[in-house]
Amino acid sequence: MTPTLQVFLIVSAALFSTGLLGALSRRHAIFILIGIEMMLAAANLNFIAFWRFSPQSQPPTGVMIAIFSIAIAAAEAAVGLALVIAVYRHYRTTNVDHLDQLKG
Amino acid sequence: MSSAAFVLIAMVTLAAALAAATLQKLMHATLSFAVALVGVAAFFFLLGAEFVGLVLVFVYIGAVAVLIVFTILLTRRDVGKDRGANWGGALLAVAVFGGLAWAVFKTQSVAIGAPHIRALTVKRIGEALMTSYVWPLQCVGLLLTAALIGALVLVMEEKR
Amino acid sequence: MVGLISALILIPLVGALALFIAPERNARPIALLVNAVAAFDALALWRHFDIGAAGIQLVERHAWIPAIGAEYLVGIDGLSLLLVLLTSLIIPFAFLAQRMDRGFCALMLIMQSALYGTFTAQNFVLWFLFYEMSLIPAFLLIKIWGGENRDRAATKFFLYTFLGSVAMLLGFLEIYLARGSFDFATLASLGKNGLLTGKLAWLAFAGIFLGLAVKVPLFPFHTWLPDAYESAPTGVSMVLTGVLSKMGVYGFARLLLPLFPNEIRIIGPWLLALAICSIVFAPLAAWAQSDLKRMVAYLSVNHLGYCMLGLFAVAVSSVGAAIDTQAALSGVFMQIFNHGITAAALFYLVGLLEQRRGLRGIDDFGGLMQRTPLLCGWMSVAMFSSLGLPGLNGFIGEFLIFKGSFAIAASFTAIAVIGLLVTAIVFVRAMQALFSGPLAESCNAFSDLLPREQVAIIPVTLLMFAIGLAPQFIFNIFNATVVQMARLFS
Amino acid sequence: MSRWIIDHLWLIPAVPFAASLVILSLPNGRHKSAALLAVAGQIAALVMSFFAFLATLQVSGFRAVQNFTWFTFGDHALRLGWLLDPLAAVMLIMITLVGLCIFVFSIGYMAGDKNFVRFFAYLSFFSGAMLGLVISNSLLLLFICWELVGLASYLLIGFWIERPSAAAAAKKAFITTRIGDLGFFLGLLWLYGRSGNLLFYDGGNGCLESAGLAMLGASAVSVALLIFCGAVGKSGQFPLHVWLPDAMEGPTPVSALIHAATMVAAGVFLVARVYPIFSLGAIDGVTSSLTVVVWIGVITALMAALIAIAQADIKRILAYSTVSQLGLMMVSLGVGGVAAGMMHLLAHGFFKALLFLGAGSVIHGCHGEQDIRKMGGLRRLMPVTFSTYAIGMMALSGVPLFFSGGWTKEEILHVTADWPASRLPYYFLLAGVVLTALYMTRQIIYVFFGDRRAASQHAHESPRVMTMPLIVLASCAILFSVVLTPAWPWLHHYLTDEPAHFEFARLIQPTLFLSLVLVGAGVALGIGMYRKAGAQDRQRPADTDPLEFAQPQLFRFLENKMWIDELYARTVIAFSCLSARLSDWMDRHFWDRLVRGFGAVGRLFGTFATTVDERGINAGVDETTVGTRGLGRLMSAAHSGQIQTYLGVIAIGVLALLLFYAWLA
Repeated sequence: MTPTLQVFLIVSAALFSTGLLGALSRRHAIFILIGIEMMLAAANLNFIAFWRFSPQSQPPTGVMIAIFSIAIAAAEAAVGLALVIAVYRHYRTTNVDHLDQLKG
Repeated sequence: MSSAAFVLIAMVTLAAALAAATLQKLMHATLSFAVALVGVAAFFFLLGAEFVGLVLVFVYIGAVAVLIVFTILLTRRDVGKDRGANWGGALLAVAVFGGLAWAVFKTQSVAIGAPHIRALTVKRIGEALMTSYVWPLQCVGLLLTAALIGALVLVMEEKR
Repeated sequence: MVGLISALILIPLVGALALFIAPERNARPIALLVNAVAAFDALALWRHFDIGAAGIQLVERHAWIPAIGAEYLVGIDGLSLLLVLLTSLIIPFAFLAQRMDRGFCALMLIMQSALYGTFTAQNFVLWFLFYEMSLIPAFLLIKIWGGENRDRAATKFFLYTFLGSVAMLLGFLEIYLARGSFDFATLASLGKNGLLTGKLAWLAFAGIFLGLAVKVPLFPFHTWLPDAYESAPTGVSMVLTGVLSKMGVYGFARLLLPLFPNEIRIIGPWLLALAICSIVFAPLAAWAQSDLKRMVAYLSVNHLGYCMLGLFAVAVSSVGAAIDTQAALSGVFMQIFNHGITAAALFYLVGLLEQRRGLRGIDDFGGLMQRTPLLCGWMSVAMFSSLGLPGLNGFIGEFLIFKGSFAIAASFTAIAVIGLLVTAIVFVRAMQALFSGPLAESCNAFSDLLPREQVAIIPVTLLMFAIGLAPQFIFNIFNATVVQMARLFS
Repeated sequence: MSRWIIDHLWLIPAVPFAASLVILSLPNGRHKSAALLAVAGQIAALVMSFFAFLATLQVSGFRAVQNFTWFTFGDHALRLGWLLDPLAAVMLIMITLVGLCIFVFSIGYMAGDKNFVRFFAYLSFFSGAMLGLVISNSLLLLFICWELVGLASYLLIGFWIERPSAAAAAKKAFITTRIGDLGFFLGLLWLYGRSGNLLFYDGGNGCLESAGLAMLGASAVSVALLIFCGAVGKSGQFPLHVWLPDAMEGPTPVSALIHAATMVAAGVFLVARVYPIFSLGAIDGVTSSLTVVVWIGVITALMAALIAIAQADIKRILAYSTVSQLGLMMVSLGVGGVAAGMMHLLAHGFFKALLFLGAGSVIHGCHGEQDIRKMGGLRRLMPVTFSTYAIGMMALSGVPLFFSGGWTKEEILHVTADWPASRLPYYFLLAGVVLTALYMTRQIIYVFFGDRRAASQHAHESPRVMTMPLIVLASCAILFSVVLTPAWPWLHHYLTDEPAHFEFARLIQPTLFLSLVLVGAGVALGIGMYRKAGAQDRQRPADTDPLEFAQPQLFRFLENKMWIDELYARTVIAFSCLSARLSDWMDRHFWDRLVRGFGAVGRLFGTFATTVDERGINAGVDETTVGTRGLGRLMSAAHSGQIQTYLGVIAIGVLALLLFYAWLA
């Protein structure tokens, strides 16, 4: 028996929820970033799974989108980490509980 | 595509992900995160998207994870133990998972096996990138450049 | 000359971009230059416009989003041309009114482009796009550069007009779903036999009516106006009252009346009653104001009430003689133009007083005539024009509106005359308080009109005289349109 | 020349207008050029008017019309026009002649005023507007000029801007007359709607010609009454007379111009001009609209004459006499004596200008004092002023035979006596004649006879530039009677298109003796009462009016203008102010609730959002969403600045979407 699309989706959902858990519950900015990256990976997994289980198209759309998504995630990670460093320099902390300058 | 491989990979991936989300030490969490990504890459291989899997490994483990480590080292003074998972976040995460899982199970059309497909060669991907996806490719290139410059500007020391 | 209209819409936008290339201190000169080009374009439009022909002219049509019936369709008829000319006149006038930095100029130019677009678009989607596009710069201008209470006023302004717009959009979606078209001309030709039926028609009517009534504004949707006009910087107040408020009247004439003639006929008396409330209560409220800007703002509500009176009277009459319908329509169009220049001039002059004194309460001044005779003289002209003194522009529009609506709805019009009286009281009271009596100590050091201020105000005032004495050149613009629209209603 | 002027009628008002514009652009110091320009403009208008007048003499029933299109709206043309007929011609002559005298007088009176130039600009403007009014051949054009006259009076009454009382009086005049004007405006609209033509005469289609009148039909009464509202406002008839006495705040030449030649005459002229509308469908010369005119006139004439008795300001007495005389003219028009009314208007124009300028001369001589109780004994000091003033007084009182006012008053009494509806107006007018003689006698005794009092100690005769106009006007007041007598009623017939014949026998009529007796009685009563006025007399102190001494309450009542101003202030004005404040209050508090309603909906959403936040997200995040005040606070409080809060809310949103999906499925 080979795995169906369903189980892939379940795994992806689990990965996504774990990422969300990380992003929601940690204080450290880097953790939040990791959580977000994890959610993105889960999304990519979905793309690939859907591509694999659906009738083939030319060009392979799902794969393409996953590639672009990874590229964008990389860019996001770079900028996000740079922001963390900049914030750290300024406030001497990366604890997001203390970063509430935008509080209305 | 074998079930055994799938179960194995899934267990490793999810365990690593959970560790990444809950471990108190930042460094440990980062390493777990890398492991989880390897798991995801393995899924990609399993699904026949080897190229994407490789890209994921290169980009994430080769670049992002390293970047995270560097960042941890750069902000070392602040880096120590973080609190673990808290109840509100866990509750929400579980709720979201429950919702998603319910939706997945509910949807009949996804309970299908994998069809037989033509192997996805790098050549095909390359052709697609250079023909129908040439504009998005250029845009991503521009985006990456901008992100590069932006990150540089952000971390540059302010002039005194 | 195809392309003139698109050029007109683009020129201010390009100007707004150009502002950011040039040095900051050159912002206003560049904006004025852009306006000169736009005015030249508008004049060219006037030249190429065939005043004898009814209907939309100089049409430019391009496919845009066929899926939802949206297309880029611009063109002008007499009414559109009139408003385009008004915009080209008021905006440079507003630019002369006060100091402004680069962002201010850019927002004004964007608003100008949106106004041109609103007055020339002939497809609802395009029209709505421009209609909303004018809202955002106005909101920002009040919010950032406004006076006291600007946050509250800007929010109120935005909330009110935006909710109105949403209602209007829903109404139009309903029409689109039923009829499958967003084209004004197509919809207007369907309107005669009932665009929609039953409750649906009333819903759509209510939505569009609400959106336009807030914009005009019509009593009782006018409470945002005094706050917004009071808090806005002088130049913005001028544009708000001179041009933006005309978008509502334009909408009524262009959309609501042709699209829902049957519905309007049924609730006509109530609409007329609302117009009368605008005409009577607004100047009464103006009487009780001590802030000059607020006073002028309330009188704007009154003057737009006359427009509404004329339009509703036209729409209500099923048996009105052609002469009455045409008189009322001509009067409304005339009033649109006249109120535009007169109210803008009044805001300008109040702005001058405020610049000199720092305050603008009616009791903060006194005996100005002895110190600044020129300022008082030109201000009196604007005030007399606003209260409808014959020989100045205001009278012509009001006379024709009253002529047309009196024959159709005599009792309503007779009540509306009270508005004329109260307006006169308000202005005469203001003149007494500002100009006469002993010279107030705080006004001792006032300077009279400076040359650059004269350059701004004198041409506009002379235009008031010109229209008041020989108005034919304005009538020529829209006479053919009036005849055509009058036929639509009878 | 006559031919030419008929084709260029518009030049008559245009010349003073042009003069006014040029003067207005002069720098402030150019007194001489300003005066010269104004007077030259007026002379030019006079000359042209004279030739126009000559032209009307050529044919009996002369009428020249020049219509033109003002503008075209839709495909209809709005036409205006100029009209020259006997009615217009005599008014032209009167306005330009009296106006010229007043202009010349002003040169002396206003010398030294720092706004001399502006004054002459306004005067020319006033004159131009009035000239335009009388020769317009369209009710709309007439209305336009009518409003311009109102504007000019506003500017001139408030000319001494630094005086708050002048500004208040100007405001009062403008607004009070505008109330009447709005009635006029409605009447105009109604007329336009009915007859479709605002031209008086238009080759048979005008609104005063048979075709237009026929279309008017039954609405003629309403139209006429609405138009009459305008006349009530401008001519100071009850109940809108309150502005006229206050208008005395303006410089004296302005009072003269308003009261004699221009503004107040406009109302009477208007009624005379549109008389066919008033008399449409008359039975025996009586229509309901004309009856209203008569009674308004009677009330005004008597009331004003009574008030005049108790006034102390030299100009106010004259002002009330004007109101009273205008009432008399209205009665005359109402009972059908259009010619008589117009003749009295013309005669009144001359002698009232004379009286006002005389009063101006007195005030000038007394260094600005206007209280007659402080004058006295000026007869010797100002001989020219005195003699001309006496002529004016006798003309106003209606002393028969030599004075124009006497003959025209005679004529009015005559037509009123024949009014078929009622004899009452006739008796009221006879009482009015006695009262007029009485108050004029009182005034002249106070001012010119008796001992010198405070203000007249250093009085002096006015310069020639001021006395010359007085002499000219005095001669006019006398010479004018030549064309008025019943023996040779040339003017009457000229106005009514009948050939005039000289017949000496008609000079002697019974009413002549009656009015002789009444005027004599009035003057005698005046002399009897006021002989010792201003001096100590038995128990009466010197500064108390004899009437005040005898009837203090009655005097107080009259002195305070029958409390009409106070009545208005307590009722109409108070009501208006109240409704203004009410409107404002409604706007701020009631209508604004609408927007608050929208706000409340927003607040509801805000509260909902916070509740969800607090329950759904952990306590550490909760702490940051603090209590809220108002919608803005609520909304901003939702922005905790905590990115995790935002993320959590997004997650909740996802859940909500899922729930929605579940509900759908």
